[in-house]
Amino acid sequence: MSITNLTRRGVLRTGAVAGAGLALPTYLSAASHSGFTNAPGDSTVTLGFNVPQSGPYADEGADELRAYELAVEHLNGGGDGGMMGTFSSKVLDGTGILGRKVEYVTGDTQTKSDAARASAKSMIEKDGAIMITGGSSSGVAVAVQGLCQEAGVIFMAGLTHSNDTTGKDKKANGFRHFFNGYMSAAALAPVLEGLYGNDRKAYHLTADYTWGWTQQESIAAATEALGWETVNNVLTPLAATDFSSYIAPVLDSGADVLVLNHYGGNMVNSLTNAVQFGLRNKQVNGKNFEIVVPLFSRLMARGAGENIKGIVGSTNWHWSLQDEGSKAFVKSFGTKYGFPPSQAAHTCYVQTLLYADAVTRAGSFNPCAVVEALEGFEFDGMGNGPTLYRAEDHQCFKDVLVVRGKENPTSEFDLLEVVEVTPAAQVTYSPDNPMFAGGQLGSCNPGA
Amino acid sequence: MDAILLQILNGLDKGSAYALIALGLTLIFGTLGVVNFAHGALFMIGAFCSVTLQRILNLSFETVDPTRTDFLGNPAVIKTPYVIDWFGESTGAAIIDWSVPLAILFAIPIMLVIGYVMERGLIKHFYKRPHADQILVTFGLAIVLQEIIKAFYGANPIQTPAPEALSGVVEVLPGILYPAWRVVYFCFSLVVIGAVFAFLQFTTFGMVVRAGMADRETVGLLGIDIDKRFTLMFGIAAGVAGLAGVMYGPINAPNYHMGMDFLVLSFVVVVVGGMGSLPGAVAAGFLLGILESFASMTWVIDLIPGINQIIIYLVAIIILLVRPRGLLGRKGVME
Amino acid sequence: MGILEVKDVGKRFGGLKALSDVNLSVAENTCHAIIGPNGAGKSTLLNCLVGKLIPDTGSVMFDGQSVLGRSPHEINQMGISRVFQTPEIFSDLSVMENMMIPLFARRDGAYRLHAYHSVLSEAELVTKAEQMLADVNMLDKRNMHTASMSRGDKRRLEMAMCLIQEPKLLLLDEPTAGMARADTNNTIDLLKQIKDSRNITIAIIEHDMHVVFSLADRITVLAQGTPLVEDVPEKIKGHPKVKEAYLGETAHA
Amino acid sequence: MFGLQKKDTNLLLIVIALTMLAPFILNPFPTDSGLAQFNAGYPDLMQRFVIFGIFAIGFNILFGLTGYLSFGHAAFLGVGSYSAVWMFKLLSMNILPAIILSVVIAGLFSLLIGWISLRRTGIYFSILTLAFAQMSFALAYSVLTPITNGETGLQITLDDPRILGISQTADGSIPVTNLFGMEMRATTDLALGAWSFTFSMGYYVCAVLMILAFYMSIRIFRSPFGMMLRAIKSNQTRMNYTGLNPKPYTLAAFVISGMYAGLAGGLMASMDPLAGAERMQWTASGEVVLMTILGGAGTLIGPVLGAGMIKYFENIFSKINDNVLHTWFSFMPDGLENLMVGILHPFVGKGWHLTLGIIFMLVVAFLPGGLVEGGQRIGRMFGRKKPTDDTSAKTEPAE
Repeated sequence: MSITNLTRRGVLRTGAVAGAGLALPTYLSAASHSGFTNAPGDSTVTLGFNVPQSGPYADEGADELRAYELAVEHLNGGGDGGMMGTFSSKVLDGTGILGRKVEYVTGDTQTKSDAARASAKSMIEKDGAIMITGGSSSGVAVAVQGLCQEAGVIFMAGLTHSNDTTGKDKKANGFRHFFNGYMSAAALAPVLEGLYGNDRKAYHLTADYTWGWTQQESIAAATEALGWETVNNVLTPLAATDFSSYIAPVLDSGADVLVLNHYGGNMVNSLTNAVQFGLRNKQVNGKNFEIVVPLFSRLMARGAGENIKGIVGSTNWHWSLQDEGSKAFVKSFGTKYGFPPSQAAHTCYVQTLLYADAVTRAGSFNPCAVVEALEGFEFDGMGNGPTLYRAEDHQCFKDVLVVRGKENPTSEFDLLEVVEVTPAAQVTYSPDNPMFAGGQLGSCNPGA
Repeated sequence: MDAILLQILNGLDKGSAYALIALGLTLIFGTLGVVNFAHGALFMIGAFCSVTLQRILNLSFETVDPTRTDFLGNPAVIKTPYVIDWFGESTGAAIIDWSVPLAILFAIPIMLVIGYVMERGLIKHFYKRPHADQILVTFGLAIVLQEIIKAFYGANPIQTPAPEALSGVVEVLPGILYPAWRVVYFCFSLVVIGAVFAFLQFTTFGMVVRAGMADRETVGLLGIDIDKRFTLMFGIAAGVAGLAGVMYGPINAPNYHMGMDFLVLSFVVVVVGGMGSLPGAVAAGFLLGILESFASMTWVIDLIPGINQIIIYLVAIIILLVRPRGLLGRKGVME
Repeated sequence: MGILEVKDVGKRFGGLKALSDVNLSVAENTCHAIIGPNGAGKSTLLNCLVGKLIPDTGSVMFDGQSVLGRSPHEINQMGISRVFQTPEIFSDLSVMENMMIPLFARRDGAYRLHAYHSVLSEAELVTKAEQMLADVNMLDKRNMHTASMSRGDKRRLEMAMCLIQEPKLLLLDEPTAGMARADTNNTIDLLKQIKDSRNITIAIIEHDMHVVFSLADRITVLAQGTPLVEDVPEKIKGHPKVKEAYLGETAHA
Repeated sequence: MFGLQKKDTNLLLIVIALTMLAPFILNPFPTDSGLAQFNAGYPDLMQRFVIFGIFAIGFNILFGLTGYLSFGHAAFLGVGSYSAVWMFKLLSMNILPAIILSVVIAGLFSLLIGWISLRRTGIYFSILTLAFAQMSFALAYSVLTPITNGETGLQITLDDPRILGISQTADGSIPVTNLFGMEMRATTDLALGAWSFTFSMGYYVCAVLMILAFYMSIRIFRSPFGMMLRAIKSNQTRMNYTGLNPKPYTLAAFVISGMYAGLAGGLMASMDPLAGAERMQWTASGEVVLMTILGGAGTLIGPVLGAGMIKYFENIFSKINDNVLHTWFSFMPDGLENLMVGILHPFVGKGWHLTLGIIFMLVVAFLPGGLVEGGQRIGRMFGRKKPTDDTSAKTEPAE
């Protein structure tokens, strides 16, 4: 099996004249020929999996890569087919995509915009990837999405939670299955009201960059609508490792809820610090002090250890869900790798299948045809219930899980319990919501 | 007022880690004249000593419990740590609970050996080489070390909790509650710093080393084999960094790149303190820790937005412009 | 009126009085030696002349202008060149480059951005440098890296670097310190030749009486930071105060 | 020729030949062969090679010549990128004004930082530059988001004004960066038997600028100014007592190298119109230091080699996954195949950092003069001196 370089730009093959010293310059500039960038040959098609393999999100990246490998296996007819069996659209038949065997190349985003773009570019320019997917942070997602728009390939975002990805930085060639800050807030608010009442004073600690801000903005808006008061919002440096100096003032701020708008290592550390300072055992205003982590991830929950117990947050998907799609996915992933998949793995797996399905339904790899097939696409059986890929902003609308750190885990994976499945309707917003305003989708770019 | 006291406390315990790392770093500068970019990695390895011990203590044998199932629906495998099996439920659990403090004993020999091997095997060959070469080789070493740790332990942080008895809060001053482990960390760092100073001040060995730091050539002329002593100093510096790491685990969960996170900061601390000055490093460590804590107070951030992001660097610039050789630096070192 | 006029110069380091009431006048085109036992303040005085130290009191006039408060490079640009006790040369550069740098400094001043043309395209300066190298018998070493040269060669090179600037005043700080007798004699010859062939004022600090008496036109004896005597060499030789100062030194040594 | 000595002319000609023929040289393996994984001749990586080459050449003017080790040069690269992207947003997609602005802004910024930092020497200078760069990074990431777009990075959008150009093309896309109409993205493919080569407009623009930058650096190395810089590194005392003021020289070197960094940043944004804050982080500054030392500090060609080496590892080695390994060894019996994959696995793909770290250590241990020394040794082995570098320009690395 060779997965390397089989599919250079379509023009190469056609323009190639095998003969020593005979050269044929085929085109100069983005002129029209086969219609779109990296049109695949007749036998194979190459996808580009761009995930963090080094840096703090390397474990997420590794899990994403596992999911991609599984998806490719399923698409090519290997394994037990996973969610292909439960997916509401039935056009995928295990013969690759449009009869072409799926091959893939991988790259390292390093969780840096520059490196991620370099890696994506190399997949597009060198390996002839027709679609790029992956990533574990919003900065990278937005950067790579912009690149794919310019280069004329499809971008299927991995884990990215910022409102901006399908808000002000949305692009016609980019699609997000993962949920976002607004949805987290909309799903969390009613649950928080039920658990903690509507007379609460919230203190926010927010990672000082775009994702943190949109997250904080969403949560503050949703909780204030409940009647909560936002006592303070303190921005913490991204590079901070010790949050104690930010936690200490919480103690006598009069707040009775701490909202940690942090993700990854930041979240693990700030939560650990908050628990150290005894916030969990405090009584303020006659109520138990509570901590909320709006975006949860099981991999990170493991890093936070005991501290996660009883903490409420939201997540895109969790392996303990009992619908057929989730069960099928957990089974094939667990059988292959020996542990359940993370939400990052889930979203990446689903995105790959959705792309393959869209191409098959469109009958073409042309990005514009794919965009058309995905826009407004409604599907089910992928673990999140009935889902809509909205045409206006290329965001998926589906149920959101509100979860809580489990008090008595039965295994090292059993860290979160699902408190509520918030239905899609409750987290849906209009495309012109001010939190998502400011950008344009533009038109799809099929590239050269 | 309480808020300010809290931030001072907080600065002190932050400063403890800075001071401990910087102490070893400046010791290596002072004695060996080596710019050691791998020093952060030593701190990280220290932290992973306690992770490793925790893993060892949790080594388990497996029994299948047919009454329960795992996530795939197969019969669940129940793990029981050997320690619990051997020492009984309560003693075994207590040993696991106290794994971080126990890791100190575990880490000291490991760190000394790592320090010794590093110095004899690699650093030794770079004494006479330009600082640029030292930077390149130690940076390469730092990458290698952290990649090895990553290969074994993954990239996500791993919790190493403090013993149950020390994980709550204590009332350090009337009305001021503070995490017990952070108080332990601060006291621990004072002990380690004190021990290093006492060692250098009151032992013959330490006197020779101090003389060597002041004037290596002259001491060499006295027929004293200063190199051998400096090798041991490298081991001690590694040990101090390692201990700082071991005890840091319960404050923040160790991950493979925590060394790099501290590297730049500890260089700033060393330079602000004055190259090769041990008291300078300690003073600068605590000073920057406290200033960092103050800068993260809400009203300070409101006054100067972003100040918490840059305070350490800003202070470093101001100090270096006012005092050319840092707080307590000597002339002629690393200029 | 000498080319260098030192008036009432005093300098303290903390409680230690390094110089007090130093008065010195160096006449143009003479060789003036400053001698004295260790710790007499010779080096401090020298450093006050070149701008490395600023005296607490008094004045230092060179060629009618005060040097006080000026930095070493400005003082050099006024026409004072200094030879150090241990040769200070550019040891990473070749001999020829060592010679070119003072030439550029003399021609272009303290700073000029010549970033585009090649050093070697300055034919006139190259010729000058080669001539000077020939004068000090180093032409054959022109492309050598200086790091590997003998101490004597380094000394000669440093001297040549100072001379090529055509200074009005050449300051020599123990130019023969640590040299073997033969080298010392070579240096004396070189200095004599310089003195005779050029219009140059030399001020020399020296321990070695042989060197001093071979070269100096006038001698100032410094002891405990103050000039004891100033006179022509013949008179200094037998001067009781000088003997006392030096004997005192030997007694303490 | 070109006002250079013969040796330098030869070096320049070699560099010109290598950069111009890079699309061929970097794609030595047939497209369908397993070794094609090692081909580096695609536009993005080639552009990166020369852009980081420019960055390193400039850094070497400061560090290689004066020995002042700046740990903050990435800040100038970042500032250059931001300036260029702002030009694309406000003025037009022509790269010329963008690049000019990035060089100017980076020059001014480096003048300010250099003027302050150069009050100190040695490690104190290094830490000052590091502190400034880290401050720039932290602020760009957070407080300065209105200017820098923070974490996401500054991008061009459909509703930018672009007063001398168009906000969006007829089909509703963002216009492409160009040089008087020649699009940076444009490529020509050439198929030659089993091989294929890609010629990119953007690459050749970068390559021409790198050759100019390299030529300038040769002139500077050989000029009185370059000699003064080496003199500063060699002996500041003598410098002072020869009537020379080292400060303006070092400041000039600092600003020149800052402008080189700005040029690199501007080019980076021209090839790919995005400017991210992490370009200014200390790790990015550290990277150029490593490139320069790895290649050979103080040598003319060394920094370019170092830059190429590091970028090659970052982009090629990181993409070799287990799947690729299995393909390579598929001819072996299964057990052996798995063994080979198992052995190589830790060093490629996500382990590329490990390989790079080991290479740093090996190079510095066995080739004290960096890659250039390696080249010289190979040259000597074949009985003649390799003309890649001029020994008179090679000086001992900084103390």
